[in-house]
Amino acid sequence: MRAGLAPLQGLHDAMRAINGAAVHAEWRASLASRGRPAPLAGVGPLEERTGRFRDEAQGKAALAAHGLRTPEGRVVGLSEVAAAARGLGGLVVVKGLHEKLAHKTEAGAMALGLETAQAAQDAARRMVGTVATRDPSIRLERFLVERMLPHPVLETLVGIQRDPQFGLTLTIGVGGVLVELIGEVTTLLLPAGRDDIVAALTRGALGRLMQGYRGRPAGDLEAAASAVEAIAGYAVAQGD
Amino acid sequence: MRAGLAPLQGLHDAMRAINGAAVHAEWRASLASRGRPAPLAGVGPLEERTGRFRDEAQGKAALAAHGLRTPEGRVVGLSEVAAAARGLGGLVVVKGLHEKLAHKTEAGAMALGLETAQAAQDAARRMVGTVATRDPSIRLERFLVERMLPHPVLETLVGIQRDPQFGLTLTIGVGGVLVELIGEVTTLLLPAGRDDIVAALTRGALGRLMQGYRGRPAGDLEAAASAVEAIAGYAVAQGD
Amino acid sequence: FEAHTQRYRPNQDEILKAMNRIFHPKAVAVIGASNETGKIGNSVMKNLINGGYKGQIVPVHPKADEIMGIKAYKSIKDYQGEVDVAVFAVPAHLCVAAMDEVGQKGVPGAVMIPSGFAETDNQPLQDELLAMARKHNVRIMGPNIYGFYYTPENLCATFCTAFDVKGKAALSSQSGGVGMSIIGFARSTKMGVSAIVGLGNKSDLDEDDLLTFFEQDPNTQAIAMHCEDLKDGRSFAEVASRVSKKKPVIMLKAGRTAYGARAAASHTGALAGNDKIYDDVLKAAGVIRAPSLRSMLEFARGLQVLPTPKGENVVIITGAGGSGVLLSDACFDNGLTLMKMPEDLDAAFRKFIPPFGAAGNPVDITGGEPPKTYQNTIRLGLEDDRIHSLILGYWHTIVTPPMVFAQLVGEVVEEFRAKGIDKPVVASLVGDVQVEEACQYLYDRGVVAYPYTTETPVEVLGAKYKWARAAGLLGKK
Amino acid sequence: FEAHTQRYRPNQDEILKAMNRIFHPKAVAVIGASNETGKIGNSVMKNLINGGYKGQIVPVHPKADEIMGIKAYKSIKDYQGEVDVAVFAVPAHLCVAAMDEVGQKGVPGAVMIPSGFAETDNQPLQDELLAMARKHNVRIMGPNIYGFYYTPENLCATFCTAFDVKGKAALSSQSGGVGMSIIGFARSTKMGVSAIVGLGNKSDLDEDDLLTFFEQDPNTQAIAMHCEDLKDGRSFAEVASRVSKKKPVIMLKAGRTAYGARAAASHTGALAGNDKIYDDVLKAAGVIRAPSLRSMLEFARGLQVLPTPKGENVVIITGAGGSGVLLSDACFDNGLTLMKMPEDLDAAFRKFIPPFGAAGNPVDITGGEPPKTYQNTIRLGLEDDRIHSLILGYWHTIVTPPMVFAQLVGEVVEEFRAKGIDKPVVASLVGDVQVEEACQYLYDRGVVAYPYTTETPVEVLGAKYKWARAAGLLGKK
Ligand SMILES: CC(C)(COP(=O)(O)OP(=O)(O)OC[C@H]1O[C@@H](n2cnc3c(N)ncnc32)[C@H](O)[C@@H]1OP(=O)(O)O)[C@@H](O)C(=O)NCCC(=O)NCCS
Ligand SMILES: CC(C)(COP(=O)(O)OP(=O)(O)OC[C@H]1O[C@@H](n2cnc3c(N)ncnc32)[C@H](O)[C@@H]1OP(=O)(O)O)[C@@H](O)C(=O)NCCC(=O)NCCS
Ligand SMILES: Nc1ncnc2c1ncn2[C@@H]1O[C@H](COP(=O)(O)OP(=O)(O)O)[C@@H](O)[C@H]1O
Ligand SMILES: Nc1ncnc2c1ncn2[C@@H]1O[C@H](COP(=O)(O)OP(=O)(O)O)[C@@H](O)[C@H]1O
Ligand SMILES: [Ca+2]
Ligand SMILES: [Ca+2]
Ligand code: NA
Repeated sequence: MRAGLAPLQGLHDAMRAINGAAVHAEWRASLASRGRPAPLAGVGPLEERTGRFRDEAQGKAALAAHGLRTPEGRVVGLSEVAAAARGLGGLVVVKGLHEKLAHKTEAGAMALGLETAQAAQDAARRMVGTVATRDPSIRLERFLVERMLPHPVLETLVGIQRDPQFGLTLTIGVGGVLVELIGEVTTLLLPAGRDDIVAALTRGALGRLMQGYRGRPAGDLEAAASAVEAIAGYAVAQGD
Repeated sequence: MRAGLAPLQGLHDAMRAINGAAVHAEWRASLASRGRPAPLAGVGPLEERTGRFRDEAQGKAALAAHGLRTPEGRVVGLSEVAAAARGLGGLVVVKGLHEKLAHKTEAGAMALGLETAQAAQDAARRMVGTVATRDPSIRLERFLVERMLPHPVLETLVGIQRDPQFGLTLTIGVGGVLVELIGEVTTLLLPAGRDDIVAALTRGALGRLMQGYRGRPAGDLEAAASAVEAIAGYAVAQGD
Repeated sequence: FEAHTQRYRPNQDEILKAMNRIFHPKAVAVIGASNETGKIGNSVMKNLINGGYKGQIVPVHPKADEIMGIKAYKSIKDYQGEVDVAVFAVPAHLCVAAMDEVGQKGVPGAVMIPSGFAETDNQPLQDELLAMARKHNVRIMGPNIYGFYYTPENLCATFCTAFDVKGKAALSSQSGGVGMSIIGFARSTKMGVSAIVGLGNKSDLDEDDLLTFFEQDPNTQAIAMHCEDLKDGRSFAEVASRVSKKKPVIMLKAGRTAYGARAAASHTGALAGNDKIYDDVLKAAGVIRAPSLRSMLEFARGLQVLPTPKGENVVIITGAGGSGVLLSDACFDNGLTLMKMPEDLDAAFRKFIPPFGAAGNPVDITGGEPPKTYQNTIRLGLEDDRIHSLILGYWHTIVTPPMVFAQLVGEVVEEFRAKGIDKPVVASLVGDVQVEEACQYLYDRGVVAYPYTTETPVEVLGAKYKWARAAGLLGKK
Repeated sequence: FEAHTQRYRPNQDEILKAMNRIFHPKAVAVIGASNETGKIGNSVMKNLINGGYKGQIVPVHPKADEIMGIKAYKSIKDYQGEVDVAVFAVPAHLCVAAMDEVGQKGVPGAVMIPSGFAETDNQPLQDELLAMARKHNVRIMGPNIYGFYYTPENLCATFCTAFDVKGKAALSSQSGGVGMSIIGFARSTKMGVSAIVGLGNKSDLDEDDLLTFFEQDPNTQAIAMHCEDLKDGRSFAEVASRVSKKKPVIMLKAGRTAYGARAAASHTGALAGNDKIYDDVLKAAGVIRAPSLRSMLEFARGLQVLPTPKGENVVIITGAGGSGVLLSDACFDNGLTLMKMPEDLDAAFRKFIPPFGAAGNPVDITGGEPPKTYQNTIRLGLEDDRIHSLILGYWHTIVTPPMVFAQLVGEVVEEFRAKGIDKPVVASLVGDVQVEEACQYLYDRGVVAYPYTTETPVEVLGAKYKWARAAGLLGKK
């Protein structure tokens, strides 16, 4: 039984969960290969218990204070997407942000590998249409423009949940689109020690992937553990 | 327990199994998305029980007679790789073929998405070195140059095994690098009816992927079933 | 597409002809019958006689004129009438010569109790024995077996103790130890048995031959088999696919795991094989796998008494709310569907239970209720034809003691059976030791009931459903 | 990081102080003691008296001067001495007022048998009761429970029958039905019990409080708990992590599945919760999950008699090769390591068994062997310190009958215990009904033995290993 594990959501949604507005939330952390820093895929605006939005800079600062590395990026309106892309330089990613969008990829609110400012701007514009076609109640107004990260060695699911019996918990497992099919996660009570986090990262399917499964490069376990610790630390700091 | 399921091998090896030289063999069939034909990733030279090699054209003809579609390609010596690539035109794939190479990808004997004849030739040359560095007893002399197929919707494991208790069997499951992690396969006795093949393709994780899992395009079930039937038919025809 | 080993495989008619003579013999010879207590040839004679076998017993002995008061023969060939089965109780080295005589006599079946063949690494002797049997067209059970029982003929062709609890389950085992558990368990629980058969080294007769016989045996309604390997998986799959459409076929496959497979190889040389393939093939053939020895026994005991359900809707009626939760977990684990209670039915149940009792499914009648509440709700469960099976959770109280519960359930079930309504009813009884007697009482009346467990009754019901589904009796789930 | 519901949670010392008075009371009051047979207040009195409780019994009744020959009081406050626990047997609506008096008297614990609170949707009355208890610092067991047993004090503070099989397992249940199974099973199997506790609605005292008491209770060596929800998962995890280092903690978590969770919600309003989280948290806390009611009972019965293994090396010694295969499968299923037999040890075993008996592991001594062979091989298994646990597979024969086997095993195990060598020994006995008596004989002597099953003894051993590993007693596996 994998009851209660909601489908993947962006960091955007995860932040809301940490801040107490939702019970379930998970997000993916893309763990770097050995030796490289641990980048995190996706960071969005943070919402507080009050309902007031934090801006992206604040969100990042909060996570950075807990040691988490996130891709550089900015949250902007539709007309500012090109400028934001130009500011970042190189390949970028554009994500449409909206309350109702739990799954950006599925909703068509995700564009990866955009080479020029113009391409970013076009993608954002198209996104407004695509998303609206599927759900006319959604009108995209905010976009996260982010530096495109190299393809991750290994996507890891890192989830924070507030359980009625156990309080704040941390869930770790294989991430990516196949997560539900592999369906192997470990839940720890927060706060959790680094040992327990490392144990969860090296167990079962995730552990085999982390070691470098079938000739793939190995994951950087220490970097991964630090990223998870940072997220957990942030959650604990925000939690009651 | 997933005992006895050997790691993925190319069609090359599968043919040897069908021909009786090996007990275990599996290969991957990449199933097309709805409406497109069902291409098969990888086809190599076929070896008969006698140890005599069939050439690739013969192998393909045999499979084609059972209705299987395979990517166009040729088996050539090192000096002929560029010419073969030029002959096919467009993007090509180069695979190093050798008795001892069960896992070409892991061995460095696989180069995908080569744009020019020169790139194909260079890849083949580099491959000889890479493979030899890892195992000095292997000297690559034959190369399969194939048309590069679009990324498949869904890789499916299709295996033929000769079981001491049950004779010739057909195994169907999720393919691709995560196959062992998902680890869900169905075994049928051969000959098997199309109904049973369809049931195996629509069961569990594979079935969910086939339906179009998490917003991915759906697989073409009928094309997939036909491809599997073709392989099974070939195996039955070859089997005792 | 033959499997590795080429085995002797006559057509189904020939198998049946031989099997019918072996299981319904007019005369049974005992090769090595003995007057000496403690000897196996003596135990076989005693069991044939004391078991109440009505046919002719033909003791064969080199010297004796009489064994246990029955005329003995120097050679089986000296006996004038036809012999249908010969039970061997002479040492291995004498078996080939004796088989020659048995064959010449035209006996269609030999029950080979002796050990000293393949299991003691003497494969050549077993090959020789088989060759001799094939020469005369004798089918061999064993060697290295305890023999077999067939209760409809009061036939105890074994050296174990006589056994007489008649019923509808036929069981077989590859190993003698498992056979002994079947006998002990059957006696202890009063499980009804039609046959218990030892297959041992399976030099010839094996599971598929037994299936061919039990398929058409009116005395057998459920078949349970313990095996370490299938000598010919393909024949088995073929026959089992056919038979399982008519009667539940249960298999305990030993050597499922890496450890077990290794032990099987060193024990009988069995090639336990790839369990994943066994699993898929057995499933495709409609065979129910028993996860353990105990569950094989419980399935054999329970499936023969339960009627076939007419649909997927299962309802739990429980006096103990806690049992209701555990029974619900067990339903989930065993792939059973807890019926979504229609509103009118919910209201109908609620009329019988205290206001704080939980309706829905489980129907929680609460702990302190009198017999009437059990009676009313169970009656409703049997009456309403949207409900296909009942699971009862009884809780021992002074108000409704165990035997009172058992009697009322027995009565209600009987009453509906008389009206032609026969649904599977299983029960979990929690309480003090008196619940044990109540369970036996219920089992004797076709209600599968267990004390101190919520899992087992549901597991048995789950097995019945698995079979019914695979046999196509329930439509698609 | 607190869980949702804020529960009363004194510190461990305070918990212990109250619990020690409740479980070792110098005086027990019965609120609603009655002379009328059949009434719960009468049953409680009988059980206290007949159970052999040596302390003071204080019946409280509005009118009677004496109940069952013991001086009764109009109010608990009229009794002069200190009272340690008050058992309530008055209807729910009288409980709050009675609790006020009990509180004023300074009684630290109340056993609330009455139902009519949260489980009948009367949460407000339960809240009132709890508030009154908190006001006077009374800890509440229940309400809606059968009471509790604590055998070291001969204390049967329950309306069920008196119970006296002393032993080392403490069990608790959230539901009365499960409690009744514990009592019936314990009596039927002679399972040794230190305590059986009903937790019911768990308005106050719950699993973590019990753990805090049993942790330091010298009479308890294994703890088994049935629960539908943990009211405070975090406290439980914290206490269980500590206690499980010292004593096995077993949990049957009901409401594991979607069906079960729904039933739990409608039964007690229990929020059964996300089972995956329970699973991970319990594992991390070193708690052994029992997959079924029966296995919870068997683990409680078995774990208390088995010594702690000193390492992972398990050896199977079997008379039945077929049992050896099934026992091997069971080892695999239960995460046990079949020792790779060192050559010298293999040779040593081979000396005792027939040439065709399979050495290696299982050691297959073959079926027809005399007691001496069992004796020699078991002795070797206990002697060699590379072997840490033994699994025996007995096969019923005339040569070595069940009780002969049981006695020889009992003797050998005793002999080694006297020498300070105490390894876990479990046994599967297959054979005719006499094996049942042999199993009881063995169990009484610390050998975990079962008839007609190869799985259960190995499951129990597996549970012991799971505990020992989690408690860090075996090093890394
Ligand atoms: C079959 C077995 C029991 C015979 O052992 P035994 O009884 O000691 O053998 P004996 O040599 O005494 O022969 C048995 C009887 O047959 C008689 N006999 C000898 N040759 C004979 C022949 N050709 N025809 C008929 N009877 C013959 C013997 O005289 C003897 O009778 P007696 O007691 O009156 O002298 C023994 O060899 C064996 O295999 N035991 C293991 C059985 C087992 O465990 N099977 C698997 C169970 S799951
Ligand atoms: C607790 C319960 C058994 C009481 O029912 P009851 O015995 O019918 O109650 P009564 O009203 O007769 O009261 C019991 C006795 O207490 C006496 N009593 C009444 N008020 C009293 C008080 N304030 N103090 C002490 N005794 C009092 C009564 O006079 C009676 O004694 P009597 O038999 O001599 O007249 C019942 O309310 C109940 O809850 N039953 C279900 C219990 C259950 O199933 N629990 C869960 C099990 S898992
Ligand atoms: N900055 C980035 N660089 C590279 N890949 C990214 C980036 N952001 C997202 N992705 C890819 O897109 C996937 C989905 O991103 P996410 O923010 O979780 O959106 P969704 O709402 O669709 O789950 C990530 O798992 C990652 O594979
Ligand atoms: N012609 C092709 N076009 C596109 N992708 C291919 C082609 N051939 C192989 N691949 C990719 O490479 C993978 C491995 O191919 P395969 O021949 O099975 O080699 P290996 O020996 O490494 O298993 C395939 O599953 C597929 O994803
Ligand atoms: Ca056969
Ligand atoms: Ca508590
Ligand atoms: Na062995």
